[in-house]
Amino acid sequence: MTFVTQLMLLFLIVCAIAVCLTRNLLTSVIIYMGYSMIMSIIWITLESPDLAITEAAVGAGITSLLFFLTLKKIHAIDARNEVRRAHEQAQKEKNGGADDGNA
Amino acid sequence: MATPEWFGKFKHRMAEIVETENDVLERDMVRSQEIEPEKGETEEEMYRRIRLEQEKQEEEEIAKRLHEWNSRNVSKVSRGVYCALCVLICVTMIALLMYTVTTLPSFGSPDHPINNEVSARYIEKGLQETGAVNIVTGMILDYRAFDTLGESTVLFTAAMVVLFLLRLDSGSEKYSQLARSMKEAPHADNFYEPRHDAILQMTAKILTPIIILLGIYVVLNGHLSPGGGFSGGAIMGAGLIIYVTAFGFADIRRFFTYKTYQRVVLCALLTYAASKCYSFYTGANGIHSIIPLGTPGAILSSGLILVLNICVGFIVTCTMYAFYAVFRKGEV
Amino acid sequence: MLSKLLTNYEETVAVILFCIGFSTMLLNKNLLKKIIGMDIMDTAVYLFLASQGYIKGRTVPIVVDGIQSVEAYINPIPAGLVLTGIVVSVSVSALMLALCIRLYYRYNTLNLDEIIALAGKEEV
Amino acid sequence: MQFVQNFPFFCILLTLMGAVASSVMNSRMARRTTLFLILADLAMNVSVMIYTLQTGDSYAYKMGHFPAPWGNEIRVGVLETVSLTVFLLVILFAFLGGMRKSEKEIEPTKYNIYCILTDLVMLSLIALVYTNDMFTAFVFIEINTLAAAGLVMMRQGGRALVAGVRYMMMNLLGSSLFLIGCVILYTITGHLLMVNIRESVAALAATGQYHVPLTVVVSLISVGLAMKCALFPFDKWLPAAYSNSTPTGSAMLSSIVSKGYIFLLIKVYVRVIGFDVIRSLGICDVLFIFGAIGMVAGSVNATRAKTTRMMVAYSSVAQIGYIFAALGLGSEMGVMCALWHTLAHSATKSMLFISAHTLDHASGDTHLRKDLRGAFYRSPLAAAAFTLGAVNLVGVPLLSVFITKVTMAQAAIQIGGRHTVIALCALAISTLLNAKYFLGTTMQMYIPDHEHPERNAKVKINFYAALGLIGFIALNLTLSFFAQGIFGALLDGLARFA
Repeated sequence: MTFVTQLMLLFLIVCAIAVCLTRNLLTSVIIYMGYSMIMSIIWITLESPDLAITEAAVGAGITSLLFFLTLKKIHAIDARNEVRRAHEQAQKEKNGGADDGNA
Repeated sequence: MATPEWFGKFKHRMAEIVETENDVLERDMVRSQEIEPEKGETEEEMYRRIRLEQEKQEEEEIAKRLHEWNSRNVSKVSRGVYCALCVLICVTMIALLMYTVTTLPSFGSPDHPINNEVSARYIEKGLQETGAVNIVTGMILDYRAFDTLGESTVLFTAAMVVLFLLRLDSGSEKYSQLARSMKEAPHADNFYEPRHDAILQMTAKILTPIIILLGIYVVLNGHLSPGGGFSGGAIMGAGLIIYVTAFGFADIRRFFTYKTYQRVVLCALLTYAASKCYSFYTGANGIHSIIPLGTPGAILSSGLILVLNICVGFIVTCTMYAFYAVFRKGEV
Repeated sequence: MLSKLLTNYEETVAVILFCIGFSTMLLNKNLLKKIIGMDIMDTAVYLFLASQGYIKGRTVPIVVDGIQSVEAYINPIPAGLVLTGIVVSVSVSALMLALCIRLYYRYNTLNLDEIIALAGKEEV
Repeated sequence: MQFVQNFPFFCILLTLMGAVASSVMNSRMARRTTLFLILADLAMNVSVMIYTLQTGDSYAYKMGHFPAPWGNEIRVGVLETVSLTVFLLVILFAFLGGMRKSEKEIEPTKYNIYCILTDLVMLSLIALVYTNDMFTAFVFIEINTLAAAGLVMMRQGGRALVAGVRYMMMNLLGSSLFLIGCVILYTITGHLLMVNIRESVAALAATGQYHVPLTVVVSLISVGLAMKCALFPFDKWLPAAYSNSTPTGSAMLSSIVSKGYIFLLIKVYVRVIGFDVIRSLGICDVLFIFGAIGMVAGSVNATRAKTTRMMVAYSSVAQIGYIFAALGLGSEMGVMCALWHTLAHSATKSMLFISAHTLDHASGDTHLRKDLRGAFYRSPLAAAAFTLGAVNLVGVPLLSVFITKVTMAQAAIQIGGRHTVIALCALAISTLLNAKYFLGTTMQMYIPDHEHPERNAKVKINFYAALGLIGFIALNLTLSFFAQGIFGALLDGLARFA
């Protein structure tokens, strides 16, 4: 049991560092969600199921949801950039010869 | 440039899928602007063109502003000094806190200073004095109820500030600009509604009752098993959120509006405060409380704790749902 | 000293997490990252607190079979305090995220330095 | 137990219920509720004050059925009630003084939220002043922080939002530090109740065990609360937050929100840790140095401020510096000085903010300092209030802040050595700078604007603002003229505070 706990704690640190270092906001929010989930397992190993339920419902549930909504509002998730790149590529293919000549 | 070909194709395909999905929404959006298609252009292409133009404009503007900001005298030196200072503070703090940790008693040993007469009484007499089998619930809702009252107030305060920041009122002109930008932003959620997703709706139909039932169970059993008003409330809030995601706000308006939110929170918090008022007053003045504690272990036991749990449950459910709704579309 | 740190491993991890959160909050320019850093900092404090209440070989403080001796259960106080604390931190994050959205609508960015610079140029 | 002893608890619960009930009211009803709550709290508090002054002793009030180490309790004494009476009067006048202007500046459908937040700030202030438990203090600090953040952002403009986010960042950092300080303190003493912590700390200090953890705890709590009060190195958020809020908001933020934290810090030092232990840990000197630097730095910044409100806000930084420097002297005299300045500054600074807003409004919604030329002729009452506040802060004899300065100098001389030199130098420089910017602005108000004679016409200010300003002038004069009596009462209270 101790070994599992220690592994979880190590994982917690890794998650925390990863959250801080990732550039992509979506990735870091998802990692943070995982962090909360691990936290709720740690609460169980610490014999506090009350905290585990609360952390799972609030930390991994509601807080992450609010983060996702925020990301959506600030256009961090939308596929806009992908679409645009694909579109430009298609344009290039359409009148490909001229573009290549210029370049 | 070493991307394999299949990957490029895959990406292209994905982009197309996303695009066709967006196009449907685009059409409704752009239609209101009454723009005629250029010569030799299909409708589809026109929407794409307009959207790309808009995006380009937007991005150019941002880039311009960024450039302006960068060209201002953002001194890199001060930033460096700031970073160095922060790192220094962090290192000092980690050293001091680590040292503090080494002076504490070992983890898991019973001779911590906190295992004193206070926790002993909670464990030994908690059941008789509060009637709650779950000692933690008994402690936070009876022994240290003032803290918990403060905690609910924190939630209420946060809800008020969030509503203040994000709720849009059609009546006020001053901030109609914000309302427009929120409602008509390219990816605002109003465009997605109502969206009949069969899989999601089916799942929600099955899941929502179960989740809400679980939440109710956790709330009502707060004094008997792990959980309580807060966790149960959060679970019920999650249930409501799943429902609204599947069926849309128009559907949930049938039974949950801003007025409902206001009234439920008002009643729950007032009941909470009033019952605490009673127990604080009787406690401090040495009056015997007339509320029976019931048989320990029964669902109708532990006096006011059950009522308080239900109140907290209602407050949290409504607040969590209100957070979601107000974040998503600016009104409850 | 090191052995003591290893014995108190929960507390040690809590301290490390606290400092990670603290430095994220101070050093990262992105507002969302700052909020996540703040949340990490709060959970670290709660981990520290809850690990104090844990006693090896004892169980959850829920009275079973009428046993009410101190030797049977762990300390319930830290769990109660943490429960209160979690509610506080979720309220704070909700508020900060709402503020983020408002700032993004106005300035189209979440970089705090940039936002401050842009706001400085606005009319009073 | 006498019935009057219940009043502090009634205050807290009544304010909470009023705030909650306001959430379904329209703006008019919400405003009336807030006024009613302030008056009711004031009335109850005055009666408790009279009771405690008569008995001269403090008493603990159980919150619930269980006695102290198991349940929560609040503690009421002379010091708490006297300070709270002054704070509540300040809230009353600030609310009245800024009422009409706030109505214009706040979105009408959200006016009731403004009233709710005012109630909540008041609630948390009352709880922070009375509480006798560290964790309760943390919870109410959070309520205070969140409600005050709402007040900072009330005007919803870009600057207000940015001020809000800066405010939140600094304050959340502060709360987290305070929380971990509390947690470690709880870990090494095993108690959350202040009186019990005191006993354990005394025992620990006697054995010399836990010297470093205690130092860490005290410094974490001090730094956390200093961040929230904007002591010198952490003062960057303050001017924007104070100057971009509504009139009532600025007045409340400067004189209620930060003062609640200072009161709590004094409580932690005197009641929880004990001043002998604090002195032996060497935290005092750090506070003293930063306070002294803050006194000078705040004044220097205020001299360079372009707008009136910025100037007043920066002067707040300097005044917070006074309070911390006085605390850092580490003697009873120093604590007395800090307490007195908390009250005097609270009354003065909110008056300055309300009158500055009124003057700005009368001068055609300007913000700049130079536009205040001839403001006296536009709004004599507001100009009089501003002048009184300005001369008070400069330290003209017979007024309340003068007493602070004298007490501080006395306390510093008592200690001797380097403290005396630093304290006297900081006092002298700060007073000179104060005189420069405050008197400069004030004098300008009395010079009529000859270039634009039409600007010298009197502008009518509304009834409530006038009421608020008159109330503030009366409060400040009372604090000045009856200083001896109030000071004596506070000194008695401090003896029983621990």
